[in-house]
Formats: sequence, structure tokens, C-alpha cells
Amino acid sequence: MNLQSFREAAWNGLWRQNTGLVQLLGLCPILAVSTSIVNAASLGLATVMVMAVSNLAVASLRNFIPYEIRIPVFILIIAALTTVVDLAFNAYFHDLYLVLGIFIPLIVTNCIVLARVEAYAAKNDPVSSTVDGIMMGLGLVCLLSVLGGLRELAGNGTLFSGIEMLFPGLSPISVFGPDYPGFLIGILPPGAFFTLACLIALSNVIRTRAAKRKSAAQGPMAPAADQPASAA
Amino acid sequence: MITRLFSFKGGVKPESHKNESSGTPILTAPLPKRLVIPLRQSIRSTARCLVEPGQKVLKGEHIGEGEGGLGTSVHASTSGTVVEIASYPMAHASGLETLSVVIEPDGEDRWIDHTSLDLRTVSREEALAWLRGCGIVGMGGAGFPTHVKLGGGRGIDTLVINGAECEPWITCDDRLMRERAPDVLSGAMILRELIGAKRVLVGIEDNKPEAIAAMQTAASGLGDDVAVVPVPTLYPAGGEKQLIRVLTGVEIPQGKLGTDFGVQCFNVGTANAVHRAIRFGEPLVSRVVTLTGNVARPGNYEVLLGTQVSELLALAGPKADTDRYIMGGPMMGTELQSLSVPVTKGTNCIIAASPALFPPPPPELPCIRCGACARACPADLQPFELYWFSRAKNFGKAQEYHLFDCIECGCCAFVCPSRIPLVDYYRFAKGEIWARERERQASDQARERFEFRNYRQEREKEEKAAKLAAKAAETRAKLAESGEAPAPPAEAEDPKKALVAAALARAKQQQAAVMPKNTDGLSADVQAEIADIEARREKLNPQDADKAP
Amino acid sequence: MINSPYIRKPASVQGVMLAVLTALIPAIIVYASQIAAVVLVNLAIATIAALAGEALVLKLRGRPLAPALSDLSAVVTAWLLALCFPPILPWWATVLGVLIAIIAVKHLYGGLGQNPFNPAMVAYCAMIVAFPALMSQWPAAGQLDFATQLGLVLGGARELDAITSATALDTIKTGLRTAGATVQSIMSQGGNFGLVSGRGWEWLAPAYALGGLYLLARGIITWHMPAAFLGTLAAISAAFWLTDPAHYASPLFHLASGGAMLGAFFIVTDPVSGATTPRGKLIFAACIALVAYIIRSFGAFPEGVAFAVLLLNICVPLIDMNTQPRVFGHRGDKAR
Amino acid sequence: MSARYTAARTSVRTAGIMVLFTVVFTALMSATFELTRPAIEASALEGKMRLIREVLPPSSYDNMLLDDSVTLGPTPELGLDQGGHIYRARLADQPAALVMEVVAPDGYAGRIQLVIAVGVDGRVSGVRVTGHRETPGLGDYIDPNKDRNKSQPWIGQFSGVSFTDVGTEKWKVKRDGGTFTYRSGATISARAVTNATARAVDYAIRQRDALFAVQAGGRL
Amino acid sequence: MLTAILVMTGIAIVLGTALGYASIRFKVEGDPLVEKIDAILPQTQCGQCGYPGCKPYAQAISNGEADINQCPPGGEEGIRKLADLLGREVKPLSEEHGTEKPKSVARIDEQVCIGCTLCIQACPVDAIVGAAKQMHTVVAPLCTGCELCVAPCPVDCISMVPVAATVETWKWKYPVHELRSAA
Repeated sequence: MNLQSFREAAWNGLWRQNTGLVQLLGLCPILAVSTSIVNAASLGLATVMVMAVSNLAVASLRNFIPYEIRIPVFILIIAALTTVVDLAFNAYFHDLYLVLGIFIPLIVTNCIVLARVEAYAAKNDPVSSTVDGIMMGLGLVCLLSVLGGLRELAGNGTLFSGIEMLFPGLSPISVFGPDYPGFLIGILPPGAFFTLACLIALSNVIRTRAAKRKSAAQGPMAPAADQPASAA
Repeated sequence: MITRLFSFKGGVKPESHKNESSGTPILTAPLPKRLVIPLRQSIRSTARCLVEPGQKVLKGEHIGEGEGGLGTSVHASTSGTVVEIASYPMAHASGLETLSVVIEPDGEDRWIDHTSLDLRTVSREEALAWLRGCGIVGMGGAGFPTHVKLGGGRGIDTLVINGAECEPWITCDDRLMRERAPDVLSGAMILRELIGAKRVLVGIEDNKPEAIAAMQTAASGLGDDVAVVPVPTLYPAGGEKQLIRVLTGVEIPQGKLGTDFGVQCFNVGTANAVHRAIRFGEPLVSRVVTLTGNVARPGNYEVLLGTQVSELLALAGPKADTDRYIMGGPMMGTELQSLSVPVTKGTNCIIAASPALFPPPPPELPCIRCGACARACPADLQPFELYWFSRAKNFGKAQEYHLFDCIECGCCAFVCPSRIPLVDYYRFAKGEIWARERERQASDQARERFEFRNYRQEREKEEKAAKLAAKAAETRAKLAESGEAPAPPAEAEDPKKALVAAALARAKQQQAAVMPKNTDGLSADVQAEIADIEARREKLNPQDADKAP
Repeated sequence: MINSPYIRKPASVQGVMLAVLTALIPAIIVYASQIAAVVLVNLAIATIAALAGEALVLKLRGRPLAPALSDLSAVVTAWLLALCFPPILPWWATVLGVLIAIIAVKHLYGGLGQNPFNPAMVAYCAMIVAFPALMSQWPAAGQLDFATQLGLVLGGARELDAITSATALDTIKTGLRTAGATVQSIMSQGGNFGLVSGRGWEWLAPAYALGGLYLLARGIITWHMPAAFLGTLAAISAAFWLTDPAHYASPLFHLASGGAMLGAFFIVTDPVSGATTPRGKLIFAACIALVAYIIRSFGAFPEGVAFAVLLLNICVPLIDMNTQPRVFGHRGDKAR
Repeated sequence: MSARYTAARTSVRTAGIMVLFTVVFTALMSATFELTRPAIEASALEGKMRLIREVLPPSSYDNMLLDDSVTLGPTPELGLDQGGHIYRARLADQPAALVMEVVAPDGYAGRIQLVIAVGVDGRVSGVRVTGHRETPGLGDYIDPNKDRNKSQPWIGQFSGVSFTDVGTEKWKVKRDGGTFTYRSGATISARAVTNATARAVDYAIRQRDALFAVQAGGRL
Repeated sequence: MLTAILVMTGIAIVLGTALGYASIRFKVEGDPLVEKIDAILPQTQCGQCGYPGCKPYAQAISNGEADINQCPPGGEEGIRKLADLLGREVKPLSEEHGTEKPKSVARIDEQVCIGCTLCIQACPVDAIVGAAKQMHTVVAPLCTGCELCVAPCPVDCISMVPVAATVETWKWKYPVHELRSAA
């Protein structure tokens, strides 16, 4: 895997095909756990782990998996890896496990993981598949962190609340001071929808601008490559 | 006879503005300098021209033969000379032109021979053919051929005569009923005879007491089953379906004829025309037209069909600030794009509009779904839903919400607080749906023909191959007999190519011959024949253009 | 070229909205004189915020300002919100609520006529969810002087335990959780009750009804929605009250409390987000009353009209689609 | 379709591959489970201990608190319809405190679950909310994690209080004429916790001897 | 641990067998999608898309060989409908396949026609009548305006005449919807 294709995979995962912003996949955990940066990033990292390893496993074994039973086998692999992550969280980050609760096992049903396995790992070599899994996952982590940060900030006026669960000794930052009344809707479920909608709108604005600039630079005949995809 | 009145939902009450023109008696308009008689009197069909330029015609002479089931005859409105048969703008929202016969009156206004028809001696079919020959159509505006409407059958219980005249400003039917009530009722009796109706109901809006009085006086001797019924003034009570509903309680669905429900409805003007056609044998050559609005002398005029609006308007004297003219009423009429359009059988009113009388619509605002349109709709539709669907070009949904039940009466747009031109959207959607239907039919036909052609070519190829194989087998058999080697198969295309080349050469010759229009060498007879043919072609061509698909 | 019809009734959106504003005036007078005069300040704040928000979005969307600003629809939303919010809500909260209504609910969906939800009610719900503490501080009628009210609105101390009181609905709801409490015992002990409902507040109900009757007379709203809403609310509360008068408040209490009258005549009847067919209107309003009663009696919030309106807003397409009126002539030939 | 791919052959082949994958990955899962079991159990224990530490200082006892428990049947005094547990803290084999599971049934949105530690002297050592459904941002200040006032959480006012400092008739929220504060707009949550605390202290004082008398792991 | 593996193996056997069996047994043949695409195409049969008729083009789209923007007579609306049907992005008409033109019909200049029948053979919908060495004429209502007859004519006597609106085919325009500022 050369630098060029690595860069390509990173760009795809982090921005162009961002799972949350563009593909709108896996919204259930995105919305449910993004109440704070720590929660959001933790679940995101768990997903990265599952994605990277499942992509690696599927890409390595892809020649042994018949077409007819590929979905059950993929699910089996993902489920096994998720269970491993779930148990590991339970054992070593117990407090976080209590917070993230149901959402770690739910990684199994996260469309992002199965989508990347089916669309990428099943057709590519193990190294680039692993990179793709990591980059797609990191794209999700970035989105989740921003979402979590914004919601936390709006709802509580803090950042990194719950950091002590990961790194004992560190403490959250109170941005607006103790008198902040708290725009509570931010950390309630509707706030997740509003914030994600705003982020998607923002990303679409950026993409449209970029496409316009690109087509202006290349002349009117250039195809608009970075058109934001319509909501699936 | 006491008639129980029903009501329809919705409706609006615009200011009537009837007094402007209803006060003075019907005047006969002077003979115009020129008559432009369109061969197409309604959008349904065009009549075939029976005259040619230079021909002298008498008043009432047949100049156009109706074609097809919905065609009616066209007649010369006065005596004179046909000067031209050419395309002239017609009174239609499109402003398109149509083939018209232009007659220069000779000033004598001499009638062709005409006699009355004794209904007792002729069959129903003959009577209907007579009306068709006299060019009688509905005079309420739509111009539907009367004989077609009458031909529906005899199981009719009620004949409704429509004297409601619900549109503001128009008073031609009002004046007609005041002045010629016996004629109108005589026509009604003939119509009743022809459809065998048990009773006749004349519906007149109660804002025309004089007309009601005149008609009641005239009807007093006609028996119990002829009644003149005042109906509440509520636009569009004069809509055919609405009037039938008010008088009989029967609702006629879209696409259905009154005949199926035992009701038939005719305009008072039509009844008058039927009276003249049967009792005197006069074809329909004139009608009463209201000239009103921003004019000095509003009133009603008996106008020859084909009189151009510009000439007619001079009688009423439009005021200086008139900015446009509306043909028909302000609720359903059309703005005239040219003043050279002629009066046709369906022209009931010409309104001179000024910004003061008809202010331009204020800016349009978004629909707030207030439902005022739904409350005003006489067809019980949800106009705002139709508007959303039409605007979004979601025609399937629009049809599902009964777009074609809309009678385009304009009530919804009249009441809309957002001043949305709702009816424009419905007209657009209907036109688009019709156009798509035509396109779909054309494409289905093309697909079918394409597939058949492929099938045919395949079959021909197979047949040819079979034939060739048979022939080859035969030849081989022969050769086997004679012991000769088979000759190489001749180039199949060759002879054809040669033929084409020869034809090409001939054509080039011909073209060279045609190009300089080499007619010098021909005899006078032949030249005359050529000229004749050319003239005929000239004459045919404009009509072709009008008929083009 | 202009097509027919060439004449129009002198009706306008502005006129409709003006009538709604006029209809609110009796209630505003009662509110200002009986409960808290500061509501007038809130109305002004909300109006300014609404117009400014509307102008801002129109500018961003590249739309002309004048027609949208002059149609007064933003002012109607602003007034309704100012009347729904607690009168001593800080000014910034009022502004925020109004901006949510105008920007997020009205313009993000395409502006006037396009919003599937009632802007005022979405904003109200968003505020009560986001700032439950602020949104549940109501002054006891006539206990605060104007200067204190104004001070609370414009900022300053919010240690309010002594001067605020729960609304009548809230008092009944929370009171009933104490063992042995009955509606009668709660109403007789609390000083905040009048004849049938909250002291002072109960006079708002007839004032709203008066405005509603004006709208009915003007033909701005039809009878369907208020009748169905109030009828259903009365019927269902009567049913519960008759079975257990100790634990369910009377129909009169329900009709005179909270947002019942305001909802019946001004909120439920919002044409943009409500049902439009005659039968649909009846179903829509009746279901709102039903859901509102359920939330009031069994839900987590003391007042449920706003949530009920939003829930039913979602159902409007379904209701409208299935209640299309019979079109002229589509009955067959059944002459009466 | 060649004879190689009949339905029966394909079925056997796919089943075989399925089994192979299943065995490998199930083994992986099982192995991880076995590997992490001790850590998970330790974490669960640690979780409980931390909660107890929050209501009872570790210095005040020296026994294995979690092993020294009493199982209660339905106990209306503590709001325990289904029964619960009480842990006994001892210092040098002498009774030191009771850590009780308590339920306040009359929260605004249903039951509020509490853990209350009461010393042998009847003094509250600490109160923590372990489960509730109070309105977010309004009634949830009873949970110190949700309490906006981090330096002096509302629940802290019960620490170190006994019936001798605050009489039973004053062990109420201020609105009901007692000593304990509450936040405006959410009296009910505070009232429920306060009343439950009072009942728990009363129960601890009255049943103290009986409770300490029961054998470890026994029932009362 | 053994129980877990045994249970999972049992499930795997059942699922694997069932799936393998189903994959052979329930194989779907044929593609009704082609018909749906064909219904959207204008049936001009002009071949501008690069396929010999609308049906072959429909087949090609369905197979993923052709793009949806190769049909000039269908125009933008056709592309939009195809995009809707296939769940793809709308894209502008591909210029190499031609441009959208107003509907026209072929007209044979009868003075010049030599009766070679080449146009008759070229017409995909049999809309030209005539016989060898006889004058030909176009049956206008059947003509799809595909222009395929124009090129083969050896004497260039065929011209495309745009179809003019008549009272029957005239349509009301889409109402101009603009928000003007109040005066």
C-alpha cells in the first residue's frame, strides 16, 4: 500500500465518504451516546477497533467465504469481535461500560461496520482493508466527538465530563462557569438530531463551495466530484 | 307548480355590476365594414370551407360545413362578397389564428330563402339535422353543438333553461328575457318537444326581477309544468351543473351528461336561437352581446357574428384609461390579445377594463392553507391541495384529488387571501396532463409499430433465408446432376445499388428541369392547369397548417 | 398577461393575521390587569425578536423583506409565545423561544405556509424541555409589583422560591401524589385557587373565548376545531370526574386552566400546520384534546396542549388524506 | 448450471464452511470470556465498593462489608416492596454503621432508589441516589452527578445529621415546615428523598440491634 | 465453552444448509426493470443513444452498460424520471448524444421525391408510405421525429418541420410564481 492510496483512504473515511455526515449510517449509536465527548469518543474508538479487525479478518479470509453465506459469516465475525470488545470494556473500563451500556453490543448491528466489510473488505487486500476500517472509524470518531462536544457544551457548559472514568486524575473543563443555566435540550435526544442536522448542513455548505471552486477552476465542463450525496 | 330549491356548497358573491348595461334595450349594431367569420367557432372542431374568394353570398348562406360528430355549420352573417379566406386571430386565450372567411357586406343584408320547419311533419332526427344545418350551438359560452346535446335520448324528466347569468357585468340574457320572453319560451317548448321532457324549469337569479316578471308573464299560458324559478344570487349558480343542482337536486358528476340523470340544460340564448331556426328557418348569424365596463355607453347590442371587436367597441365608446378588454365575464372570461378578433357564437360580453375597475392583482403570497378556497369551491374540492400538487407538477396526485372536477369558475382565486392565481395552476396542470396523455398514446403507438416492424423484418429475413436455402438445394441438386461447380453467389446488393444510381441520375435531371421553372415550352392549356393546381395547393396549405398534429 | 378571475375579494393574509391579533386583545387586557402587567413588555420583546429574526432569515435566504414582514404572521407567533411563557421569564429566554419558532420551525421548513409544525408550540416545548426550571416559575397573581416583575424579566436575582407558585394544573397534579390528598382538599388549602381554577388565571379563559368568538364571527376560523377540542376535553374530563371526583378535576377546571381556551381558539386552529378538511378538523382537534388530557392527568408535564398539538401535527397528512370531502357529483344520482 | 452445483452439494459445502467459521470465532469469544472473567468480577465488586465509599468513609470500618450483609424481605419502612439488602460495617468487631438500600416511592416520576449509610449513633453518614427518573434539569439535582452545584451538592446536607440535631418533626423540606432546602420548581423530588431518609434513619435506630444480631448472609 | 461451540455449530449447520439450498432453488431469472425503463423512454426509436431503438437502450441501462443521460428526445424530464426509478443522481444530457429539440415531423418534398424507398426502410415505425418509383409521403401523426429517414434520402427531399401549436394542443403556461415586494 503506497502513500497515495493511504491518503485516498484517509480522505474518504474522514471527509468524503464520512459515515455520519455523508452516508448517514449508524445513526442510532451516534445519537444515543453523543451526550459528551468522552462517551462519544469511547464508543467511536470501540467501533474503530471492531471495524479494523473485522475488515482485516474478512479481507484475509475473503477467498474462503462463499457468496451465499457471506452475510452470516460477516455478522459472525463482527459479532465475535464486538463481544471481545464488550468483554474488554467490562473488564478494564467498567464505569465507561456502565455508561455506554447497550451500545457496545449494538456495534454488531451498526450498518457502518457491515457496510465497509461488504463494500470494501470483501473485495480488497487485508492491509488496505484495515486502513479503510480504521479511517472510516476515525471519521466516525471525529464526528461523534464534535457532536458530543457541542451537545455537552450547550447542555452542561462543560467539556470532557466523565474523563475521570478513562484517566483517573483528570477532571472536566467547565467552559461557561457554574452559573450557566444549561440549554438542556442539547443533551436530550432531540438535541442530538438538531446538532447532527446542523453539522450535516455545515458540511454540505463546505462541500458545495468546494465543488463550485473546483468547477470554476477547471472550467464548466468538469464533473462535480464532491457533490454531497443525498440522504439515504 | 311549486319548486323546492336545493343549494350547492361554496360559491361567492362578487359585486354584480349589472345595472350599468341592463337599463337600455337591445340595440341592433350597424352593419360592419367587414365580417371575419372563423370556420372554427369553438375549440372542438373546424368547419370545412364551402366558398371561395370572390364569391357572392347571401345572409344565412352556408359557408362552412361542420365536420365530425361535434361539428356545426357556419353561415354568412350578411350578404356580400367573400374577399379572403385566411387565418385571423381567434377569441382564445392562446391568441392563435384560425382560418376565417372574410366577407365584405354589400349593405343590403339580403336573406337567403328560408322557411320554417313544421315539427309535426318531421322526425326527431330530421329536426336535429335541421338545427345542425342552422349552426345552433350553446350560447352560454362553451358553444357545444345543440343537436348533439339533444341527441342524447328521450328519457328526460326535466328541461332546465338557464337564465341565471351569474357572472358580474353580463346582462345579455337579462335583456333577452325581458324583451323576447315569448321567443325564449317558444324555443324552450321546441327543446322540450325534442327531448320529451315532462317539465320545464327556467332558473333566473333573483337579482333580475324584471326578467323574472317578463318570463313569468310569458309562461303563464303554458301550463303548470312550465315554471320560472327565481334562484338565489350566488356565483356560479349559472354553471350548468350548479343550476341543475339548485333546481332539481341532481348532481351531475364530471364527465357525465345530464341525459343520464334525466335532466338537460340549455341557455336562454340557445332557446331563442332554436326558436328562430325552427319557426323561421333562420340560421344562427347574430347574437346579443353586452358591451360594458369602462365605456361611455354600456348596453346590449344585437351583433352579427364575425363583427370584429374593434368595430363593435366604437358603439360603446371606451374611455381613455381603458387598458385591456375582457371577453366573457370577469370570473371566467379571457383577456383579448387583439381587438381584431371577431364575435363568435359563444361571445356574450365584452368588458373594457381600467385599473380602477379591475385593479391588477396585489403581489402573491405563500398559501397558508386557510381553507377559504375550499369553503368557496362549488365543486367541493380542496383547491389548495390541487394548487400544491399542480405547482409541484405532481399531476398524478392532482388527478387523485379530482382536478378534472374543477370547473374553473374562479371562486377559489376570488377569495384567496394570499392572492394566488389558483385557476392558472389548474389550467396549467390540466393542459399538461392532456399533453402527456397524447404523448403517451403516441409513444405506445410508436413502440407497437417499432416492435411489429422488427418482427416483420425478422420474418422476412427468415422467409428469404428459407427461400434461398430451398433454391440452393435445388441448384445443388441440379449441379449434382450436371456435375458443374457452383457459381459464386451474385452480389445481392448490386442490382439495387445500380437502380438507385439510375434513379439518382434521373432525379438530378428532373431537378435541373424543375429548377428554372421551365414552363415556357408548354402550351397555354397546360400552363392554365398548372396555375390551377398551384392555386388549389395554396388554398389547401393554410388549412393544413391549422390541422397539423 | 393576467388570467381570469379579474376580480378579487379584498381579503389578505395581513387581514387574517390582524384579526387574530385583535382577537387576542381582550386576553392581553385581562392578563395585564389581573396577573402581571409585565406581559406587555414581554409582548414587545417577542414582537421585536420575531421581526428581527424573520428579517435576518429572509436576508440570508435572499427573499424580499417587505411582503413577509408585513403579513404579520411573525407577530402572531410572537404574541402567542409571549402569552404561553411565564410572564417573569428572563428576556433572553423569550427571545430565544421566539427565534426557535421563527428560524428553526418556520423558515427552515420554507417559511410561511410550509411548516408542518405549529411554530409557537415547538418553541414552547423546546423551551420547557431545555429550561424546565425557568419555565415553571409562575408568579402568583397580583403578588409582585410591576418593578419586581420588570426586574425579573430584564435580569437579576432569580431566588424565587418565595414569590413563585405552581400553576393550578401543576398544584393539582403534584398535590395528588401526596397520600390521602383529594382535588377538593388541595383546592381548599392553597391560596392560589379562585372559583374554578387558578386565581386570576381563570379569567383569562373567558377572555380567550371572547376573542375566539370574534374570529368565528369574522369567518377566520370555523367552528369545527374549537367545538371538537372543547367538547372532547369537557367530555373526557367529565367522564373521569364522575367516576372519581376526588382524584380527577372537574371539566370546568380543565376548560378554565392552562392552555385550554388559548389552544382551542388560537393554537389548534392554526391553518398551516392543522388539518384542513371539515371532518379532519374535528378529528384533529378532538385528538389533541384527548392527548392533552392524558398528558395532564397521567403524564410527566402538568400541561399537555403543546405536546398534543405537535403529536397531532405529525398526523395531519394522514388525517387529511383519509377525510377528503365528497366531491360534487361523486355521490351518484341520489337526489334528496 | 453444471452438475457440480446441485442444491444438495452447495448446501453441504456452505454448511461446512459455516461450521468452520463458527467454531473458530465461537472459540475466540469463549476464550476472551474466560480470560476477562476475573477482571469483570473485580470491576463489579469495585463498583459496589465505590458507591459504599461515597456514603461511608473507609476508615470507619474494617470488616469485609460486602460479605457482611443481611437480606430483607419486603420492608415498607424502607420502601422495599421486593426486599433488599443491608450491609453492616464493623470497626474492631464492634457495630459501626448500616448501609441500607432504600426506595423513595413518591418521586415526581416514580420510584427513587437510594443508598443510605447510618451510623450506630443514628447519624446519617451519607446518602446517594442510585436510580431515578426525575425530570432532567429540574428534579435530577438529587443526584450529585447531575447537580449543578458541584461544590455543595444538595444531597450533601444529609451527611452528619441525626434526629438529635434535627427533630423528627423538622426532618422535612422547608416548604413543609422543615429544615432541608429544595430547589424551586422541583419540591416533590426533594420531599421524596428527605422523607425516605427520615424513615431510613428511624428504621436504623429501631432495628439496629436486630440487624447486627443476624448471621452474615442471613435474612431478617 | 464446549456447549457454546456446540450450540453455535448446530445453528451454523442449519443456516449454511438452508442458505446454500435457497441460493440454488430460488434463483431469480429475468428483469422486469427493463419494461419500466422502456415505459419512460419516449419511443422515438431514433438511436441517438447509440442503441438500435428504445428497448435495447432500456436493456443497456438495466445492465449498467449505458448511462441514463443519453436520450435527447426524452430530455431533462426523461432523465429525471429515470433517475427517480433507478435511485441515481440527475445529470445533464450527454452532449455527444445530441441536444433536446422541439418535436418535429418529417416532411417529404413530393416534387423532388424519386420513389427510391430508402426512407421507407429507414423508418423505425413504418410511418412512410409509398412504393418503388412512386411518390412517398409521411403519415404525420405516426412520425416520431427520429430523423432517421433524412440521411438515407439520396435527393435530400426530406426536411424536419417543427410541430406548431394548434388550438387543440396549445397548453397554458406554468404560472409565473414570484414574490414581489409590496408597493
